[in-house]
Amino acid sequence: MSTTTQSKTGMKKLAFGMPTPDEIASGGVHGLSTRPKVPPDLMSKLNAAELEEVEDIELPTEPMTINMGPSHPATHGTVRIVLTIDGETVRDSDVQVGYLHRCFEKEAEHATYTQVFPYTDRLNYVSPLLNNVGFALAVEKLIGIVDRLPERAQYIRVIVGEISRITDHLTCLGASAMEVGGFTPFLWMIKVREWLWELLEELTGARLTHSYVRIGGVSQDLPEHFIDKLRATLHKSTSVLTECESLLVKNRIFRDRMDGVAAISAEDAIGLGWTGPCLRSTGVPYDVRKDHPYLVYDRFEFDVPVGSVGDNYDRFAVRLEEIRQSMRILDQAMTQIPAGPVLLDDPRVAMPAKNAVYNTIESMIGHFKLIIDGIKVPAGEVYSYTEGGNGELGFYIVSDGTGRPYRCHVRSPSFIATQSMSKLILGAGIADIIPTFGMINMIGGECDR
Amino acid sequence: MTDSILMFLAEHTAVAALLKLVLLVLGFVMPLASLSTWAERRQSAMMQDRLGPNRANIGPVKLWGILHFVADAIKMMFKEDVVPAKVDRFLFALAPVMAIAPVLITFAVVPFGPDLCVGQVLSVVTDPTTCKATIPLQVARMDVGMLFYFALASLAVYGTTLAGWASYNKWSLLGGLRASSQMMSYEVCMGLSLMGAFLVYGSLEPNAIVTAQGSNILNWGIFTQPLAFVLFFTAAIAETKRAPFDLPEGEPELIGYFVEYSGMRFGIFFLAEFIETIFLAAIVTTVFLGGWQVPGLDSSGFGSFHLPHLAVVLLQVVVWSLKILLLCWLQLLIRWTLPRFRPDQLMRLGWKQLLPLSLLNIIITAAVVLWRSGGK
Amino acid sequence: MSKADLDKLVAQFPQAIVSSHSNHGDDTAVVTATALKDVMRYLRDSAGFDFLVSVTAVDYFGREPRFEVVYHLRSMATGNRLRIKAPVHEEEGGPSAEVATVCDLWPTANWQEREVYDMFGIKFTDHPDLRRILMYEEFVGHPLRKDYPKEQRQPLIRRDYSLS
Amino acid sequence: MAESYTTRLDDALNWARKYSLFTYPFVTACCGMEYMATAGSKYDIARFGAEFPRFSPRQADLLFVVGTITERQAPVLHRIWMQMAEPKYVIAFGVCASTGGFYQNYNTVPGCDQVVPVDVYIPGCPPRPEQVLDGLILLQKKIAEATTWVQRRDRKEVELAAQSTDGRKRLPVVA
Amino acid sequence: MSTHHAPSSHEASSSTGKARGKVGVRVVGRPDSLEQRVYLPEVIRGLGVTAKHFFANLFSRKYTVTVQYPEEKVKYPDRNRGLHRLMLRDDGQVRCVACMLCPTVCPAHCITIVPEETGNKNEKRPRIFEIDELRCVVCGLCVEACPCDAIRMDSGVHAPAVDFRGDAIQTKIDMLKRGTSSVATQGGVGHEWRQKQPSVKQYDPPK
Repeated sequence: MSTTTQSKTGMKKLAFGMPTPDEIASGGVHGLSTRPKVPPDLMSKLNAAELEEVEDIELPTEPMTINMGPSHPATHGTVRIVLTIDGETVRDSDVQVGYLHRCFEKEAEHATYTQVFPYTDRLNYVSPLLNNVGFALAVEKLIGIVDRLPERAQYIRVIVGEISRITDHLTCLGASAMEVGGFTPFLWMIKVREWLWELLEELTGARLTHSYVRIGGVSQDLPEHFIDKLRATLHKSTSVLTECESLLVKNRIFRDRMDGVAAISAEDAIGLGWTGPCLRSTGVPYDVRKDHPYLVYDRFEFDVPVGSVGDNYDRFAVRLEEIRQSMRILDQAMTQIPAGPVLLDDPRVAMPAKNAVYNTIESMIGHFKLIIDGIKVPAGEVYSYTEGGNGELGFYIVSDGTGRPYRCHVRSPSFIATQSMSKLILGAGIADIIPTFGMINMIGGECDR
Repeated sequence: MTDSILMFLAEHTAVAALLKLVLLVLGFVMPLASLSTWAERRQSAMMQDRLGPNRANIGPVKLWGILHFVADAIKMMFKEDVVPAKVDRFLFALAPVMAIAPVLITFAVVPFGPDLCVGQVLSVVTDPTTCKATIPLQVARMDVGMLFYFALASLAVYGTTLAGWASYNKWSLLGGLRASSQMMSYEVCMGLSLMGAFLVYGSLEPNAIVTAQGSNILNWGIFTQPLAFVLFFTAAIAETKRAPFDLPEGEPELIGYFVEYSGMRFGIFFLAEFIETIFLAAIVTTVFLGGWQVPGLDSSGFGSFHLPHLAVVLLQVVVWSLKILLLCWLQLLIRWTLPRFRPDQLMRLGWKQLLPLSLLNIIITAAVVLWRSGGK
Repeated sequence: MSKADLDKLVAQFPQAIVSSHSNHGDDTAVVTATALKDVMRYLRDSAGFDFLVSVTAVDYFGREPRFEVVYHLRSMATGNRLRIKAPVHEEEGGPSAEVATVCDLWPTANWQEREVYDMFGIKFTDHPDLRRILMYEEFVGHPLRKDYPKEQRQPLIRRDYSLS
Repeated sequence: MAESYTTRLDDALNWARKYSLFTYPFVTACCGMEYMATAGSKYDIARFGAEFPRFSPRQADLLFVVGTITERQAPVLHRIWMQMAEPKYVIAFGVCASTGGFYQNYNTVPGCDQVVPVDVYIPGCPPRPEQVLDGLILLQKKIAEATTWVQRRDRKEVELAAQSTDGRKRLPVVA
Repeated sequence: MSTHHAPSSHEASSSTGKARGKVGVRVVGRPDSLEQRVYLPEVIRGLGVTAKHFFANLFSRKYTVTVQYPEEKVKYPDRNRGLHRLMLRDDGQVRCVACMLCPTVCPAHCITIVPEETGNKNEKRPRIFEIDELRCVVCGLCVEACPCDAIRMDSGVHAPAVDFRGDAIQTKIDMLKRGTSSVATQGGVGHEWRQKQPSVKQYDPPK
């Protein structure tokens, strides 16, 4: 309610010590001068009934502008939400992103195609390998070698991608559990994630930022006994997941926090450009892995989990079920994986073997050319999309024929999902913002790039 | 010698009360509160498959990490005390005191042992009513003991509300508002859920309630008033503002009503919360777990196995402490297992679920009491 | 995806479509900026492309028109995809220096168009809230333009702690 | 005599400060994942008494700058550091916070030490939990050796000046 | 969780040749029973799960996964990318020929090489070879780029935390200390170097 309206309606009955409307308007009362002014357009946002209600009450309440973030404990990335609240109800909000804008697109224009891989790791830093794979597929599509990728490399990409997806969802679920107060399931999930990271470290050499995928395949073959260890780890993880589930999904308090909060219809979700688990929670079975099977995803049997209401609980449950489906894919991939090379044997895109570099002059020259000039990608433009941790991860790459991308745009699912936050939290309480934000799973690196 | 000192104490109740207060607060409550900060860290670690603090050492002494809370205390005392600009300085300083004082005072009504028979401490006492002088192991024995508790507990809400208001911070204000609404709502339910126990044991005086429960475990509140036990325990946890009811704090949401407090002032809020948990455990023990009563132990000993009076009293005090420890452990377990409520759900739970249930409990209890007394 | 959709579009708007191709399997139509809104509305309402996947832009520095705004569309029913590009000039007031917003057709375009504005300085007419989104308000220039130096920082606060 | 008492007091204080580091995790980016891992069950930063994340800077002793600081974020970080109560310590967690890492562009601050004074730098992108714990142990060592905060800062500059002639390459200390 | 297969409307073929598969859809369940509605049973069950962990960890450390780091260390896998090291020739000289590939490929520009003449006009060697560990993003591209097996990151130790920014700079000497000789005329001993060279200096973290 704007202050001018207050004085017009002539509310004289004020409690002792309360500032009068005029004092508020002039900011003359001690301590009130720095109070934020009510946004002038707020009145227009209330409907007639609410307006009447506002004018009827005896004690005037003043909508309060309050800043959530950019350093707020519940914001996964860094985001600032300027809230206008009435009591604890959100009347209006402005979500501001960009606090982690690290200029991926500008950096990519200055890096060779291989050098972009470390940057892609840090896009959605919860599932770096999925970004690796997405970027590699885009460049390969532009070069025209997607169909010639070695089979083993494709399987390895599926395996590491699905492990990454599991870690992504574990982090998302665990963090949301923590934010509603369930600290114990969070740490259990982190424990499982740790097991998977150890495996990935054995394979790629790093725990989180792997830079593992290369154009034309992957950089290293699976280490010995990797498959067996992965099987054992998945087996262990399942039991921990069941325990976490018993603490969360079946717990009434947790369900109360999630059920029916921030529900959205499928039409709205499509209009807002949602993809991934968020879109699936509204009941739309859109999964790039099924819709446009890249790599060898058409050889696996798995289900697409969808929700029915599109609320926070559905988003939670869809992710939980996706972990199980990823494990199913991993199971099949581990049995199907063939032997063979892991990198395309093409001197234009793949680095020659180290032994050849050390001992033959042709390979040495090729090696130098690839490092200094980068992989020459034919001029053209391409949009390639994969299923990232948060939805359709698209790379739009324009090449001018040199070794560096002319333009590299990321269609980041969290950026697009985050813009609907304002809509989702309108009318909800402050306490609802946190799980909603958690289930949108805004990852700063991917959102702000 | 001992007898004369005890006699002196029995005669000068004010001195005795002071002594008991010092013993209880400095000898039991404060150490236990500090220890429970350590216990919380270690216990949560155990529940979460980790080890918890274990590295603080003085020389080779490590004490399983107990020294960490010593470090915390020393650090907090010597940390810069920030008083932000524009805060209401008086209320800002008053709030921590208002938070901790009521909880400490309410310990006065908690009986931590039976009456001590002066002059017969080493002999077997079969009937404590025959003692010529007694020292009650309770700081203040008043007929309205439980009402006193409720009156003071409702004062504690001022601490949090003032802290929220005085800090000149919107987040802390929200926290303070949540705290006041939550604590006021749950007080109603707490009071009503204890009503049944008052009807059953016919007194408002804590020691009388304990005595009425006796050493027969089936006569304890938890069995005569099981519904009230659950209701009171829930409401009282809500009153202590600990998870799953830690909305005023609500770490990832609001950060808390004490967001602007630093150093020892924050430490006092921190400590007050733990003292409240201990106090909650003490009240639950008194009303529902037989207080200092030990199953099967009469004032003369276990049935025909006689024990000197001092041994009986000591045993009862120790068992009382153990009961409190158990309840503290249970509270920590709950705190680290359950997710947090939402404010509206909390209010719904308090007013629409717990309150009707506690009324139902009163009606049933009253009917049963009436029926058993033959309508007289 | 489906060449037929592209052919139909070209037949529907013969004047608006500057060129079209299907390299790498991505059907692309270049649409004049003035006709963009009509084409998009037709695509959404009549051709079934009800999902706006992404909005972005490319700076072809030194070429006229300098910018291209790129839209990726998808049909939820058939899964077909389509890329629409609209060339935009740099100079204000020149031919097609601005492009109409598609926010009212797809709410998802809101932030993405803000990002394009922030990064390239391309204005979207009738956009409800055209502010910077990733950069701060005090920032001068548009960083993803090819003529913005990669390392030109514009600090917001003094930095005097480097000693420690 | 009086001096020895103050030394004893300082020792006790430093001991307490060392084992009671309430952290304020200023988590912005990827390193947050490793921060979680460090706080997680396997590495368990709680063993060092540093497990309480206090999300109010007033109550925190240790500011963990976890992740890239952008130009837009820098004032926020500076403000949070200003809000912290003395004694306060800062750890730059990972290369982005230390030097900007490979983000050398128009929006990243090349190291948070341009905005706040940093006590310990942890390399790695992101650092392994072991490296984080190394950093924490190093900080504890520094706290234990320090007499007071101000003296520690001075001593650091003196040391810096002395060591700059020892032949090893030093980064320029003046911005 | 109930499962049903929705009639798939997604059967058009995509241009990449791979047919869009039938979508097996699984609707996630929303378990809801009286037991859950009355809070208490599930709350008690939850407490049981955590209490189980508490007692198991208290008495036997059954689930505890904590590694007490400075005292206990986990051995890093062979492929782990840790501190850089410079490999040696048979005569103890650095293998690096200052070809500048690693500074070129490094996305963080953390490698500084100043070459000098060796007397042999066919090759040079680095006079200064420095890596700023506080800039290095541990991507491993330098190792991949090195054409003569001179730089490796498989030292099995991680970069130490420092309190001066300058301390993080690894000089040529530092990296040579961790290096081992590469027995091949050009190549190296491969990834089994650890077994063959047991006496690698281990990084000693501050106590």
